[in-house]
Amino acid sequence: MILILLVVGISLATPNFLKPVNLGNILAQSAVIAIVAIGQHLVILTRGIDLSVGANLALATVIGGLVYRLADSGPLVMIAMLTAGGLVGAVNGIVYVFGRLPHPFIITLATLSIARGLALEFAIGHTTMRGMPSEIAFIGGGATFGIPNSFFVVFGVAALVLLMARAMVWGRWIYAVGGKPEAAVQMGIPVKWVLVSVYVISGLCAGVGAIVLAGRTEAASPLYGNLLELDTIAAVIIGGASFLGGRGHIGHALVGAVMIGVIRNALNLLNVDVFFQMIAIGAIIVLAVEADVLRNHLEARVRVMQSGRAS
Amino acid sequence: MILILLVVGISLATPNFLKPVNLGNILAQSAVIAIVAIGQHLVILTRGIDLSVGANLALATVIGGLVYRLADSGPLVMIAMLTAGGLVGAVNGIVYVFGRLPHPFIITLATLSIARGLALEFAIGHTTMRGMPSEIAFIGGGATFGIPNSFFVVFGVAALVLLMARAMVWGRWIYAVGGKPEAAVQMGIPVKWVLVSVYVISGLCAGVGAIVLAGRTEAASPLYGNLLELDTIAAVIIGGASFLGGRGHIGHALVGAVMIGVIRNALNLLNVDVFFQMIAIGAIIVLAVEADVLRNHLEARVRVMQSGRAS
Amino acid sequence: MTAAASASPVLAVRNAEKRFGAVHALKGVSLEAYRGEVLALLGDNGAGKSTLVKCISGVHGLDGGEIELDGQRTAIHNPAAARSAGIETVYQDLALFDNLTPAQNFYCGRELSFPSWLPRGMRLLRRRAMDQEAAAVIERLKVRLPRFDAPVALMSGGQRQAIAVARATVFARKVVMLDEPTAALGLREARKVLDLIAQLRDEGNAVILITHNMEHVVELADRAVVLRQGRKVGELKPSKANQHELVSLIVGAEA
Amino acid sequence: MTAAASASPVLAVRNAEKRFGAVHALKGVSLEAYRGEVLALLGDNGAGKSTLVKCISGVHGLDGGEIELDGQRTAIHNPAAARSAGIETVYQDLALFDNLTPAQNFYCGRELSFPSWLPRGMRLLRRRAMDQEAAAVIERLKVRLPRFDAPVALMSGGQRQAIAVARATVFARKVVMLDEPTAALGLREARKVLDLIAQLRDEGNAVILITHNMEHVVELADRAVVLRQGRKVGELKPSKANQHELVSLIVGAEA
Amino acid sequence: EDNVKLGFITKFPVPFFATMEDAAKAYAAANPGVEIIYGQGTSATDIEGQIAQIESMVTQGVQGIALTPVDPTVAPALDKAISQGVKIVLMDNSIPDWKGLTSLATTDNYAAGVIAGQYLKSVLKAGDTLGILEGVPGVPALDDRVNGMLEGLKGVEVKVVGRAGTNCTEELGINVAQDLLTANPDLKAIYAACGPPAAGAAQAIKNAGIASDAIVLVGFDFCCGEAEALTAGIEDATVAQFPAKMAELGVDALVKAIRGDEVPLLIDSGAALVTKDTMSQFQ
Ligand SMILES: Nc1ncnc2c1ncn2[C@@H]1O[C@H](COP(=O)(O)OP(=O)(O)OP(=O)(O)O)[C@@H](O)[C@H]1O
Ligand SMILES: Nc1ncnc2c1ncn2[C@@H]1O[C@H](COP(=O)(O)OP(=O)(O)OP(=O)(O)O)[C@@H](O)[C@H]1O
Ligand SMILES: [Mg+2]
Ligand SMILES: [Mg+2]
Repeated sequence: MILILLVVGISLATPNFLKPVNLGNILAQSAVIAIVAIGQHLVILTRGIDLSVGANLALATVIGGLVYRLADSGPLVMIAMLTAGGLVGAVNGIVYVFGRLPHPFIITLATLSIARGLALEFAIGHTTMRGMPSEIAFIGGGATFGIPNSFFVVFGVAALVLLMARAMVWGRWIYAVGGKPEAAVQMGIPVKWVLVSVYVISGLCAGVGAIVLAGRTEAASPLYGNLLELDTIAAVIIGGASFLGGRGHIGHALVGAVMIGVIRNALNLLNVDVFFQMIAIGAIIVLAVEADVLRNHLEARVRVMQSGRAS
Repeated sequence: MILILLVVGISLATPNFLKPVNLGNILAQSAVIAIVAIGQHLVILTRGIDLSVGANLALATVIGGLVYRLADSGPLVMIAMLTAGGLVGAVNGIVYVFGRLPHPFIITLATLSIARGLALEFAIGHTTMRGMPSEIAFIGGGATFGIPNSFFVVFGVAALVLLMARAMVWGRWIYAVGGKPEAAVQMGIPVKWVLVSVYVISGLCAGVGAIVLAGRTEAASPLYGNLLELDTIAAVIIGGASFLGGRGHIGHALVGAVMIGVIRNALNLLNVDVFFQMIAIGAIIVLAVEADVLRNHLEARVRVMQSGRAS
Repeated sequence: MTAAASASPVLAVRNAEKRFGAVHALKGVSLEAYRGEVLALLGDNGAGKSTLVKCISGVHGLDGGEIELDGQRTAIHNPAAARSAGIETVYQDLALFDNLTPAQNFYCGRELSFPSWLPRGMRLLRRRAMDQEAAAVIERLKVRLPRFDAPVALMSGGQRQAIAVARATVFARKVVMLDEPTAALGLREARKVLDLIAQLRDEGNAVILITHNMEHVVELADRAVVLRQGRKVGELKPSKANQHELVSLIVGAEA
Repeated sequence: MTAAASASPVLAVRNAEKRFGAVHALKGVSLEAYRGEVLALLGDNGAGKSTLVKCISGVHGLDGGEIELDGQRTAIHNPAAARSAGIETVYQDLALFDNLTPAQNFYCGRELSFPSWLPRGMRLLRRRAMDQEAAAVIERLKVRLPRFDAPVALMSGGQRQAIAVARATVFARKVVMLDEPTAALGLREARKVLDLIAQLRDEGNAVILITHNMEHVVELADRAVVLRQGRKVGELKPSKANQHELVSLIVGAEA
Repeated sequence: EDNVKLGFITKFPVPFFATMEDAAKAYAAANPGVEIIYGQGTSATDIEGQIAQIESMVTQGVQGIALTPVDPTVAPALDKAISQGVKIVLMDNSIPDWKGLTSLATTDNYAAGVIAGQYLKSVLKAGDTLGILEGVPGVPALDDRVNGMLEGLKGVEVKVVGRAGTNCTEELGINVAQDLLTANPDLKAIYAACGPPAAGAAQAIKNAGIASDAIVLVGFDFCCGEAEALTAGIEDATVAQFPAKMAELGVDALVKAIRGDEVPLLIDSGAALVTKDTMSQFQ
């Protein structure tokens, strides 16, 4: 809704905005945030937070880059990236749950630091390593019918996770754990494993994000994904999920990610000065969320008034 | 407790650690995190989060630096910094509460971006502005009886906030709002104003942090306070507060801040390689928290066993 | 018992309307409460009893109708307004703070403090006085608490309910509403609460009691108002004799 | 009524001990429950009834003593183990998920799903079947719900309790424990729950019922076990005649 | 002559890049017919932001882009731009092994690091101790400054007793410098790979009450408070680049290339050692 308003407003302000190539750019630019936000969304559904996603993504690209140097094989490199991402996620989940930590903030902050350190340590020359198998370049940088391939990746990941969250027992458990953890224990749900699983999936999403970003840049870098944790959490929250858990829809997280992408793109197109961009991004995000709040509020009002007249 | 163990371990590893001058360094290095963590702690007590503290601090130093260029007066510059910090905090609180936002994450993320942008915009030459009134340099960089003055600032702020939180009605309300917001409304507590107040105080703490940091560096910079939000939240959580609100003690937040300071200092003293430092910081933080969890667990066990024997 | 029906009502609700989206929870409900009288508010689950209480205590705003206090039309915008107008409420969900001790829960939002010339939030707490007075009330109610200085989180359901009821008694000045105050209470504690309700009434409060326990109604209530699906379907003076009539009012014609 | 005291107990607790820090909540409690029998577990607030239930249902671990199921000593490490051993529980705090609908709450942790060769978490939900069956149970209990597809967050106290009780009936196989299941219920709903308890008993379950309502005890219970301050102080067959004896057991000698 | 439309992208908000932007603006003002639009990232690691800027400039139809690449991984985005006929001039630092560029206007960071190393070599003797405040670990240009310095220092046996990252911030600079001084009371020299930590180190030395000539402090960038530190005598030398010149040469080369002129592949804008005595020439 708000996204549509935003898009209309921007297209009036800058004619370049609606050019197909620019729309493709936006999708490609938002793809990484969107993919990682899907995992973050699951974590937030269970009242958690995953601060390590950005560093995890960087580490995954570096591991992928190292594997590429051993074997120029797209599938192998992808598996390496996914494994790296999933492993970091597993560490998050296992330490949090079985270490009985009071909140995942600490462990994911720690893996943020550790994964970033490992990425720098492992990267050849401690810096960007150029080169990626052609399959990965195709996925991250290529386009089909003018639509960036990364869009299809976002779509695929979203569909898969949506299917798992909506159609599978596991998805129901996630909502239950987020809704009332003590009750979930009482009902015999394997709460610990559900929690571990969402961190693993968040890590895997970071791995997928690594594939897309590495493909787009045809490189691996220990510096990738800086502040990605804030972007993805913002996307999820803009999309309407609650830190109190158990509420929210993956589609909304995607909308949030695209919204962030659209705002950044528009500010670039409008040639807004850097400092002012920072100010504008902050203001627009708040306004967008605020508009949504007001809209819900008004809708509820109108509904009460209408049903009042009807009865 | 864990802090003491950590200190003992480090002093064995590096003899320089226990030198008075180094202990002074640690206090000075932890001072900013500690002060800002006190405000962050109040926010977290009410189930909130303040991501804007670092950018707010930077903006406050810049405003102070501008005022210094108009008048070389310590008090005036301090007032300017506190006002700037408090204002940003007020914006956070008011927009969050009266804009009925679902969570303070969004608005404080926005003010993080906005305050950083404004700081860059306002700073002369968009960069570090050197020079601070001597009073501020004394507060931030000076020492009395070998103890850094910033330590006394931390102490003063902590004592003041502790007094307010423990002895004042307002403090009780904070715990009530954090404990059960709906019940706080039902009991007639002015929940909205309590929420606004904690963000204002968090902003003021950022302002105090700005004074200390500007005094220590004798400069103002729009780049200060980068990632300070994560450091302060980590300090609060390491100190044992809960994101679920209503639980935690300010003293613990200070311990958390000093712990972060001690770890960083020790790694520098031990001449640990840069990348490995990042890995080590992450690992040590988790271990420290984990050790605390285990200790509590064991204590509870022992207590049950003892009372079992006694009865 | 001591009520004078002729006296003017201390609290009157006229044609209260409340909707939650599609749910029409109150459909033109009116009632009057008098000082020194216990008014039972009856009805099956979902009848709208709690909703009515929350509208009076300022948690919800009314969508229609009005509230009069001592004959004055009064807008109760929020719970603080209701409490300072002399309306105390024991909510069905108890509204206890799990992280606070019983004494802290007692005075929450109403802390004893000084000096009085400061704005309320900035005054200093009188902890000692609050602890002592709270302990005295708890003592009077004969509630057994495991520890008086521990947070209420881990107390049993009945202990929690007793604390919530005790809290309302401390501040009662005009109207006290109790939403199923004995639901989780043991025999002894329930008896204490009933005694307390009688005492509140004798002190001149208007007491509004919601309960599903007919024995309690017959024993204590001077009048009973029955709601069914958001509508007021009857009002009568409960007694052993007409208990059956009351029950069929509550459950509807088919019963 | 149909119980054969001679038959071996389906559930036996022996010398259960439980401490919470300084609080000694269970002091060597033993009890036995038989198929086709309703066992009332009585006691004043804080007597340890809920604690005992939670130890049996796997929420708490026992500090001492043991639990036997069908004569076999069994360690119940967690609620999942208890549920798969055939023990269903209606907790005092209901254990409902506010963000889920009634049907989703019903099957939470026990979802109908396929194919069965997959690990449980990865199976696909049979939503339609769950919705229908949950609706049928709710229907059977004559609970009026405002909407069947809305989250339970906004339902009234009684509606919530009815959902929680209904949930336990769906899965009952051996032992059903109900911790104050009628506390928040209206007359009609309370009656339905009592009928349901009778039905559960007739289906051959051992029912353990915690309640403060003596009428319900006299009406339904075959045996009553009374706890006081964590200790078992008596066990008898309740009837109209010995109701007073029961009450004085509960509240202690002084009453 | 034809009008040309250019993009000018710098890394992140520090004075160095602000100076470059100002120089480009001056160039556009002095050359009617040259329209320039500007972009800047938010931090030293804002790779994705810079890519987005490149893409949106192409969308806006620029004929050429002059940029300071924040990371080698922006290359594919540049390749895409080139495929649309956009010419690329790099400034400040190169992208290793990337062949798409029309020209590169730069200070060789490694060579500039060597200048700093040679200065240190001239004031230190064998056995002296040195602490290094690195910039952002993993950023090649900043790493080059350290490696170049070590190269320049070769020949005297100086002991490196500590290296720590500062993210090019003054706060971490002051903390790390403080810790270096504590761990090594006999520390003889500190080298900082960017301006803000150099200023932080100067402040740490001052706060520690160490005589300003007891320790050699060498910075890089000549910015962010280094001027004051040099004046005060705490900082002994720094390495200055010529951002304005770099920008002007870069934009000029781009305009020429778009108009079809021949431009050299490498344009060196140089670097120089700045000391208290020579600093007035650089301000
Ligand atoms: N905040 C709310 N939003 C939407 N619907 C609500 C809300 N509160 C109550 N309702 C609905 O309004 C109706 C009346 O609820 P209420 O809680 O007043 O019943 P009650 O008479 O107190 O019942 P009980 O005896 O079970 O407590 C119910 O159908 C309930 O689902
Ligand atoms: N998790 C816990 N930690 C500490 N103490 C507890 C805990 N749970 C219960 N208690 C204490 O154990 C005692 C027994 O509590 P329990 O809940 O079993 O009582 P109950 O018989 O169910 O009472 P009610 O009728 O009020 O529900 C109480 O004093 C209570 O405060
Ligand atoms: Mg109710
Ligand atoms: Mg209980």
